[in-house]
Amino acid sequence: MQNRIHQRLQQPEKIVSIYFTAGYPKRDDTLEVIQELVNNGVDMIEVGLPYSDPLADGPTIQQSSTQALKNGMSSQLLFEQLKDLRQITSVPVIVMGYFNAMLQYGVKAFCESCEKCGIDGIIMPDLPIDIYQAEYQSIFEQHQLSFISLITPQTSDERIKQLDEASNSFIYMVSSASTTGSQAGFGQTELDYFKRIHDMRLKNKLIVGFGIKDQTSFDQAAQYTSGCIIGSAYIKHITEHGLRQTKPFIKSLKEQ
Amino acid sequence: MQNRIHQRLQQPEKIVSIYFTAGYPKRDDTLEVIQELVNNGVDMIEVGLPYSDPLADGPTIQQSSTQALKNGMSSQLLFEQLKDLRQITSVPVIVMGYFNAMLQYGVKAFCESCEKCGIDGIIMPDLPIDIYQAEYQSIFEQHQLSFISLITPQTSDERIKQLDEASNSFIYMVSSASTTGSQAGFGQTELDYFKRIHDMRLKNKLIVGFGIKDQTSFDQAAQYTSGCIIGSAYIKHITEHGLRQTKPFIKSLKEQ
Amino acid sequence: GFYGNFGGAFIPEMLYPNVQELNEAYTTILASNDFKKDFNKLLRDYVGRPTPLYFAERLSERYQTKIYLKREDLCHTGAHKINNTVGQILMAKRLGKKRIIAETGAGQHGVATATVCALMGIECVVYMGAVDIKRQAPNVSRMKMLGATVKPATSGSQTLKDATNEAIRDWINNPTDTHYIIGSVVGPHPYPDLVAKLQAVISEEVEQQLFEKEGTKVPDHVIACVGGGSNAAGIYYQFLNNPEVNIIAVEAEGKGILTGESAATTRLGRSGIIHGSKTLLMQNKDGQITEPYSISAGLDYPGIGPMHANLFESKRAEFISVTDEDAMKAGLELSQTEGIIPAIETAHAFAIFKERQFNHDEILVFNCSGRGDKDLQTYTDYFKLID
Amino acid sequence: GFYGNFGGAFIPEMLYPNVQELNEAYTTILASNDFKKDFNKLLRDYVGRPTPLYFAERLSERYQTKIYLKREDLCHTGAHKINNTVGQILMAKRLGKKRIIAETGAGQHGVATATVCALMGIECVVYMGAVDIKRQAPNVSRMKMLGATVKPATSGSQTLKDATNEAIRDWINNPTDTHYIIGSVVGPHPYPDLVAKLQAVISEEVEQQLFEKEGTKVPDHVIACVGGGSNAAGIYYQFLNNPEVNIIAVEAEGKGILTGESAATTRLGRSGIIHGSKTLLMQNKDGQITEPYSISAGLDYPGIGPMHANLFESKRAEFISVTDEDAMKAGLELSQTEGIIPAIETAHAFAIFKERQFNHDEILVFNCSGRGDKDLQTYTDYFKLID
Repeated sequence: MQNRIHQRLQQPEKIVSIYFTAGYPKRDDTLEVIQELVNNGVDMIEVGLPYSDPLADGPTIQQSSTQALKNGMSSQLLFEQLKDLRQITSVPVIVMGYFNAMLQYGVKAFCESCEKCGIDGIIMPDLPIDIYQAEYQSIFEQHQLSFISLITPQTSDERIKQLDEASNSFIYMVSSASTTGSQAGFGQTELDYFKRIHDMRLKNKLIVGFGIKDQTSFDQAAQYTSGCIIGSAYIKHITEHGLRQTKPFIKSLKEQ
Repeated sequence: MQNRIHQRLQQPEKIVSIYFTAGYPKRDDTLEVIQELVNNGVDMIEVGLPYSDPLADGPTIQQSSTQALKNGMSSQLLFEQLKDLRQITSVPVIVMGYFNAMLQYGVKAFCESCEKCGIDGIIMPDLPIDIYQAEYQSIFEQHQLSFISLITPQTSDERIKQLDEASNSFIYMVSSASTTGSQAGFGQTELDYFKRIHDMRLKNKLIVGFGIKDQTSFDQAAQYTSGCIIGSAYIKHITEHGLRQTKPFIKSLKEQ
Repeated sequence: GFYGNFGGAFIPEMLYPNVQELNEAYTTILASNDFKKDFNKLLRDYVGRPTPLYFAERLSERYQTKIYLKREDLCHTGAHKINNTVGQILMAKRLGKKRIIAETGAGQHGVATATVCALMGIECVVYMGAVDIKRQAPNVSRMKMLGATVKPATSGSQTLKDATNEAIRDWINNPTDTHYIIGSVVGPHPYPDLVAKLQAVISEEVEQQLFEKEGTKVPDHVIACVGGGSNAAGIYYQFLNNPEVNIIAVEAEGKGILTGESAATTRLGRSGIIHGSKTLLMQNKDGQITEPYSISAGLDYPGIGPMHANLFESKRAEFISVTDEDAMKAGLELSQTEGIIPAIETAHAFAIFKERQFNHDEILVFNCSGRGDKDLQTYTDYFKLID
Repeated sequence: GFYGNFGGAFIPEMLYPNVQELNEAYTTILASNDFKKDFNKLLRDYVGRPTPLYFAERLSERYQTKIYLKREDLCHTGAHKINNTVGQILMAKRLGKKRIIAETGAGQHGVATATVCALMGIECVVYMGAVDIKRQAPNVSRMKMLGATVKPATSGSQTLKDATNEAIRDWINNPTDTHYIIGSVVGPHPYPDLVAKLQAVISEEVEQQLFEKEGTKVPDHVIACVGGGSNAAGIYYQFLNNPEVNIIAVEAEGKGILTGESAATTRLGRSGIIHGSKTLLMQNKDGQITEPYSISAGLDYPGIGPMHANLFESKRAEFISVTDEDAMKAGLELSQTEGIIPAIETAHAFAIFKERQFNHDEILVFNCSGRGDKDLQTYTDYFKLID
């Protein structure tokens, strides 16, 4: 399999990846946010499919999800909104959500819809790898979709190897054991952790998420990895300033 | 022993006896109420010493007691108020109260004070006869005080004989098993009971209390006994009309 | 019917037949195998006996002594009160009674009575002071859920004492078909003895359980709060004649002995008559009963049972009084140290550590007489637990 | 970790180490003599076990069958919930945890958790929906009396589901020193199994007690209400593999199946994932979890434990749903017939007589899972008990 994620990861430049919640702030903002991100040079995009009970998310993303659901967001609507995605950009796009939404849509149908829109990968934090491997891996692969696992500082080496085995393209490295948006800056503990995983020389690349909010934290994390994902900080920004103010946010991360 | 009660009981006319609460409606009304009663031909008087927890009394007498206590009534004050009692009347006067008040004053001192005022008898519904006989009878007798027991329709013949033995002058026959003021008129059950006790030919005379409120009930009860005690009805009357209106109340009982 | 100089039946003649009927029957009934069988069965299957004897490890460590709690708070309806009402309802049935009356203060005895009446399908009327009806609303709801009629006592201070007066009046007015279930070791003989005997199961169990845990049936101290004194009677009962056992009674001092707002009967009272019994009693010089005060509605009673008056006079028991504040703090301490929220009545017993020290090898048995659910509002307000 | 098609651990990787640690340890710990000794001692001396198996004579007569009540309402803190929290706190200590978190709906599990934390002197944080905090104030007071921190969950419907989300987030953020005590047979494996095994003591006792009373260990029917399903799991456990025993699960229908205000998961739900477990679940077509409704805060949950989903799907259990109205009436009936005021959750189980008849010689064992003190306000308002 060789999709847009793999292609981008082959380039040496560090990746700035942005997470946002589909259907937020307004129902039909999804594609417009993507356009803004692309226009401002973002390297990769995670589109969050909002869920009623987002266990792994902090308050910022949860609130955006609640609002998006109120706005009428759904899996079906998301795929409609993204049907012309590939007419506006070629950056890798990943759908991130909770497994129940996928399950109810039908895993096969969900993957088909993703492929049709030009989605490159799926992050489902609550889909266990053993079940993925036993039941769904072939479907993902059939539709050219990268399965992306998460690891945390508490994940054992043995487990990391299993996750590396199951994953395709990159591993989403949670900077510290915490829900999204709850940490402030990185200390020596996190840096040691980044280095430790880097030194494991896994088959997948590493991208860091959770806790990146400015250029300093970005640079710290990117030192040992292929780049970073920013979620809560971006959502906070557009909540306060509007999605048209995406430019200064991205600029502050990519200034160098 | 031969006191005013015995003397009055020797006369054939039926006795109209009135109960009232000392210190009610006003603290210093005690002697004035007695004067009113005497003026209107009452044959015997029970002066109620108000008590905080009058178990055997209904709401009317209890309320008058509460008010009297608020007015400042006490055993000591009662004896002061009654010190000139015998200058205004020679009708038999009985003190009725609860044993704790007597106990705290001192039984001997209480009896002395009664004698000094010219009191003829004491009704203490909660002083058991065995204790009276064992500890207090000689004191009562020494002070010319009649001890007056109560009986009810539930009192057994054997018990009645014991109470008759302990009592002096008359037995207070409770018309039906009830707290004061809670019954309305007499039926066949009560009349049978009056006759039954009458036919026991006790050494003491009988006077009926509880439930007498008009001439009809008075006549029914007096048929088999030496007379009646009226309490709640009188207190209700002076509460509504004032103690100066004693006359019409007594008249309605003694019309014949 | 006397405990030393205390007890007896100072009742109006109108009550004599009722009390006499009970007096003649109760010892025979209590001794009968038939009664024992029914009583023990209900105590086991319905009340949840035996209640545990629980070794309070953290509290023991804190006070450097061995503290056991007799867990009456785990009884059905939440306090020891039901031991007595189960016994008396069985007695009432044997006496052919068709109607039950009771008085209640905080409402625990009222609930326990309403409960056994529902269990037996017998009419139930509970007298409760109008003031208590307002401040103990949850227990009023419980009684009504159980099908009982709750009648307000509107005389006097409109609290327990007045509810008792009203119940006695009801009994006078209904002398044949009604049994009066008194909730404490108060009232005319035979009630103090009857209630104590029905609560004696508490100390009977303690003996056996302590033997299992400590190899002795004999604690060094048995400790209970005393309002009327039924939970105390229950935990003292088996030890009364054993001088090796020190008996500690804890009274409610309210805001302080000298404040005029107290319910510490042995410190403020003297011999007198209340509710048909000669006992220690808070009263003015004329013998008028004075209004007691305690933050605990169950200790807010101006007398104590005649048995306890005698324990005090004969110096058989050690009497300690604790203030509202110390009791409330002890309640909080027990909650946070052992996970047991006690009734405020019960909390008084646990407040003795401020007054009294014990050796590390002494065995203390507290009667944990009731749970604190009914007192949550008071605790919450007192400690400002909720903003 | 599966019950047929249900169960598993559908959790974010951030939770994997915590859950894995528990999963690797729990069977060993549960099987160890040391744990068993401590657990059984606390169940006996602290919780008050065994709870009675009570033959409800008057209710049996009314419905012409043999009705037994397993009296979990007599447990310390007033419900079966504490069996589980006692077990889990002992487990947490063995895992070296220094901090406990829990979710709670009506507050019973929160109180049971706060209780065992106070008992052990361990820090305790309870997540509770902001709406539930308001409507279950007495239980909030109890938790605070016990020294716990109560944190409001302000997301979603601000009830049990959201409190569970918050607790899981806390666990994610505190992966090493914290143990999460789930209150029901829900959540990722091993929780459903762990909680069911800790509650199994209920049916273990039933077997023995029924044998003493009826000469058989095998009831004809075991009946329980099902929200998440921990009390049901406890009373079914020993009988799951005995086809002679009919298992009846009673769900909360709320205002009626078709009203949109219901919590009858097996009738309204379909397979999905909630709180890390694959089970039956009320959800819209997109898999968004829908808000359940029941008058009982403890049954107001959009899923059921995976064990129960499997009992339903395999037809091993008979599922019945009853409305708010029928449950409330059944609660009143039990109160007035047996003197036992049940929790509204529990009352649902007793409402089956409208739906289901039994032969006069059949033995029914109900799990009387909790007492109704916490629900007095709801009962009072519903039946207008107080003017």
